[in-house]
Amino acid sequence: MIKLESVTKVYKGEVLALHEASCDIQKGEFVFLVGPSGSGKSTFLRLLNKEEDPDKGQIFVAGKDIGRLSRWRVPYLRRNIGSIFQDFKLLPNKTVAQNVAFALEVIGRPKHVVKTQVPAILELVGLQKKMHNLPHELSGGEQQRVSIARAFVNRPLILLADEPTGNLDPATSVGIMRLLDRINKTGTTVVMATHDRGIVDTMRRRVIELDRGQIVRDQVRGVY
Amino acid sequence: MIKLESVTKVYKGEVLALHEASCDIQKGEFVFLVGPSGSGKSTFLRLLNKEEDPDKGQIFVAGKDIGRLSRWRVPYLRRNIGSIFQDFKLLPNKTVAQNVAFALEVIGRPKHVVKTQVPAILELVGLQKKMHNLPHELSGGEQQRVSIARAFVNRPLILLADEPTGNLDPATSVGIMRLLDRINKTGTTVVMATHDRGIVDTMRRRVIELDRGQIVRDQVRGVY
Amino acid sequence: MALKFDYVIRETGRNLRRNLTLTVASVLTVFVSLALLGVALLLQKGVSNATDRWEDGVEFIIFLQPDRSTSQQERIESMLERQVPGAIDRYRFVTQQEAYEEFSNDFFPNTPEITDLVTPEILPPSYRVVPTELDAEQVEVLARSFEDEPGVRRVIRATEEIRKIERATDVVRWIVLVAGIILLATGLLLILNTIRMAMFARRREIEVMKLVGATNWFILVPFMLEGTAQGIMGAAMGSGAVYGANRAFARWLASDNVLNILQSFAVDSGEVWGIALLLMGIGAAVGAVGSAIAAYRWLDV
Amino acid sequence: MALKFDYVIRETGRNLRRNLTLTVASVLTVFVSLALLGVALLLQKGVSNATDRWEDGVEFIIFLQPDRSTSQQERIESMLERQVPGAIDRYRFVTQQEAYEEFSNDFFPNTPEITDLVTPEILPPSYRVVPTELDAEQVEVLARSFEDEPGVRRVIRATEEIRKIERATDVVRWIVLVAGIILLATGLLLILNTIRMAMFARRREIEVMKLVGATNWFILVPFMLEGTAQGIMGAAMGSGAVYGANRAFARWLASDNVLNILQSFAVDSGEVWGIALLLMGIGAAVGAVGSAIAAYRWLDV
Ligand SMILES: Nc1ncnc2c1ncn2[C@@H]1O[C@H](COP(=O)(O)OP(=O)(O)OP(=O)(O)O)[C@@H](O)[C@H]1O
Ligand SMILES: Nc1ncnc2c1ncn2[C@@H]1O[C@H](COP(=O)(O)OP(=O)(O)OP(=O)(O)O)[C@@H](O)[C@H]1O
Ligand SMILES: [Mg+2]
Ligand SMILES: [Mg+2]
Repeated sequence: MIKLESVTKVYKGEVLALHEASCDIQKGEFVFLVGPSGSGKSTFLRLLNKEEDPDKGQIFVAGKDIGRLSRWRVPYLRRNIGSIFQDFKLLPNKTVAQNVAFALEVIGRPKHVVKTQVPAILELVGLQKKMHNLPHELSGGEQQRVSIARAFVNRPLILLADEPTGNLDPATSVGIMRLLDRINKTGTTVVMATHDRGIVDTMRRRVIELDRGQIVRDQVRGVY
Repeated sequence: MIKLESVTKVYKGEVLALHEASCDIQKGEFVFLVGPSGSGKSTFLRLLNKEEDPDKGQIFVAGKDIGRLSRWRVPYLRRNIGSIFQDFKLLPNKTVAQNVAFALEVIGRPKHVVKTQVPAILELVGLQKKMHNLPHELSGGEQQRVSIARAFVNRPLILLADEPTGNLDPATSVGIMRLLDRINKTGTTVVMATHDRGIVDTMRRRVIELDRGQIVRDQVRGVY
Repeated sequence: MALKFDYVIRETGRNLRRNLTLTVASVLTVFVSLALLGVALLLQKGVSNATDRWEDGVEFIIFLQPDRSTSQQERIESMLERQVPGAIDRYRFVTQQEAYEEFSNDFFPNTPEITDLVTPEILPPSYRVVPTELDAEQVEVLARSFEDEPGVRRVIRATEEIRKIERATDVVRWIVLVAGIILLATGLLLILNTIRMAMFARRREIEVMKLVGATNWFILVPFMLEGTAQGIMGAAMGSGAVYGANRAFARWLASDNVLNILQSFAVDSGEVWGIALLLMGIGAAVGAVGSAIAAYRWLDV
Repeated sequence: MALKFDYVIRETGRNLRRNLTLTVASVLTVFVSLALLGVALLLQKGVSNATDRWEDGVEFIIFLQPDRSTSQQERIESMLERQVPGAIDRYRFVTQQEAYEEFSNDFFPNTPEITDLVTPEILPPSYRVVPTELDAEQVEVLARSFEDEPGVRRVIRATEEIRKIERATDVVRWIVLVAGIILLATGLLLILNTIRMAMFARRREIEVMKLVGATNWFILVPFMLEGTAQGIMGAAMGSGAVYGANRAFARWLASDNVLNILQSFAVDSGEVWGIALLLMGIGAAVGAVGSAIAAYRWLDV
């Protein structure tokens, strides 16, 4: 499903964010991306989304070399990928429901689908009461859950999650991890960057560890 | 140093973010604020900063009733309080060094002080190499450390920290907690909202637990 | 597709309302600039109408001696006749009586103490000649050929006077036109900036749209419609102003006999409609192009 | 304090540069609007200069009979004398020779075939009378009192003609003035919007400034300076344009004898400097006030 072949990413010609990284993630896998702050986890995820382009190496997503993708095909790539961003990236002028609905409108889903899907997913993340609030009226953890709902809502093939529990208390985190697990069980490939030792150690899934841009560990049932 | 007397905060007339909260924090104390997502931790901190005003009750900071503070005195209150925000609140057009320097310029510190203090504090949080980068060129954890440096730099009486380790890996978190501890030992009162069970359990300091806006626990040497 | 249409209209309306002050500012600027441009065009039309009339009028006058002989006059007339339709378009003989009427009615309608002094007998009869070519030099050559004819008292050329008036109106027209164009450029710049600022303020929104898989057109169309709507609103107001100005001007000219030489400046309403349509087109184009340029910056995937 | 000054200058400069297109748009708009306002003021000055001259001139003329007796003329003169300095400001006797010169030089400089017909003898002598009051009705009463005097041929009033010309220029002046004011309002709105958008784009920055303890003035001053600088730049360009326009106009009038009646419209450079200063003041005020209003929104602590 996802394949990196000696991918290197250098910012501004000096910051080596990713160095000769290679790995192969199968359809339906659940992968934790761990490593210290600044080790390149977010960069790894941004490359899969074509938010950034690698300086060297090739990246395949769903069998396609995304380096060769023409500009106008990029939106269609992204429709297959749900992203939970480290800084949420919610639209500040839209309510919680509108934010989630937007991800469906963009890909042209009919109105009745939007009307039923959105409340359902918001209930799943426990935000049915905050549906008509604006993002700035939410607590940090609530915003994070909106961004999770938005990434889920159109049932993507791949889910990229950048510290989805960074702002959540342990109890809510467990709930979110259960949800991710369930999504994963329906066949969605999940790649999740995290600092949460507890979660990684409990789930015992594949762990890829980064250190200063290099993959230093790739363990099938790993711990933090 | 900080005293709340049955403080209530209601958002939009319906969301009870804080309910009849009372507590008394002495000079030099180190207090953890814990509780599930949406329980009112950030609201608690925002009230101390006069970012929000309570709907009921009184708040004293450094012996003064801040509800009675005239508008133009508010900046001077804030100069005694360093804040680490959950969403960092860095200035996007200023470099790391400028962001930190700004907190000193605002309060009229002379140039030579700025010139020596800024690199010193950046070294303390391990960002001397990123001094001339803009915030969007930093990883999540690096941005968090910039916001910590900015809150420290003018040696405030009180330090309010809203999940300062939310985006940090365990190793860096420990470093930051050591730093906060050192700051606290110089006499600065520290109030820190956190979800990190490990940190709370290791440090064994005073813990105030919030649940749906109410203080449900106030323990002198508590755990999460 | 139905949904998409919905979405586009909803977004455009929302954006226009959200940036109300900014929308008002853009619309007003387009309004003012297009109104000025319209006035410039109107003036140009007016001047060309007016000069058309003058060009139809007398280009030079051959005054005859009161004591000319009939044969002298016939000779002059045959000289004129020979050049029709060559150098001369047409000519007309003005008798002493006609000259007197013109003198007292057209030149000094309110000052009988001057006209009283003049009798038909002392005013010379004349030929009013309209040359085919309006080129000053050719008219000069033609006029001079009559100068030394016996029986001719004097030949005067209106050419120079007309050229001067034309030059004067030319200058005014240019001033208004240049002001209109500067303002239009300002208007374009402003629409462009309004849209750019709107997009800048919403750059995170656009970024997010791109990240959740929106195509460029999906993002762009509401912004372009917004710009076009602003342009059209401004242009409509501008056209209205131009129409109103022309009406008011025409009525004022009609009610006042001071400046009746300007009567011919009034432009008929068909021409005004043409100008209005042109303005609407320019407004819409300026709006759409401005927003497209502004949007382009934020859209390299 | 030294540091603060540093800071303010640095921030202002940075902001102006960062929003270059926006700055250019604002400056251009202020420029155009103030240039128009300047032209309006210039025109007003010009018209008042010109009417001053006319008002100094002849207000009514008493033409005498060529065959009047000396006693009749003396009676008329004593009637005039009696009313100085009451209803009449001053008066002047124009002899037949003077009248002839005026006729041939001022009225028909290029058409000798008309002036040739007139000799000093047939032109009547006259009194040119300047009344103290310019009110049309009072002048009318005064003029009529001479009408039936023996020896008076006719009294003509220039009043009505002057009033008409005044009205015509009034209309033009009003049009330009209104256009200038509309544009100025647009300019104000635009500066206000530029600053507001600038602050909107930087609202997080302002929020952060407030949260780290910056006082309102510390935040506000750079924005206000930015607005003022834009206003002044625009005004300087506008003043330059007005000055240039006046120079060009004056030179053009001097070089051309078609519209020499407009000669008196030229405004001397002292007055132009006054207008330029006024424009600079307006520009600065508009900039400062606009930015203050815009900034106010973001500053309730
Ligand atoms: N746009 C950019 N320009 C320059 N350097 C960048 C940019 N984005 C990231 N970097 C640098 O690249 C390195 C890797 O960043 P990345 O965001 O991938 O780290 P991370 O593993 O996600 O860290 P964290 O856990 O703190 O979020 C960091 O040193 C960061 O400063
Ligand atoms: N401006 C606002 N308008 C309306 N409701 C708000 C606003 N700010 C916060 N709330 C609500 O108040 C409650 C408490 O929010 P607060 O941010 O204090 O929670 P928190 O304890 O910091 O949570 P987290 O751990 O997720 O950051 C939440 O339910 C939130 O939705
Ligand atoms: Mg990251
Ligand atoms: Mg919070």
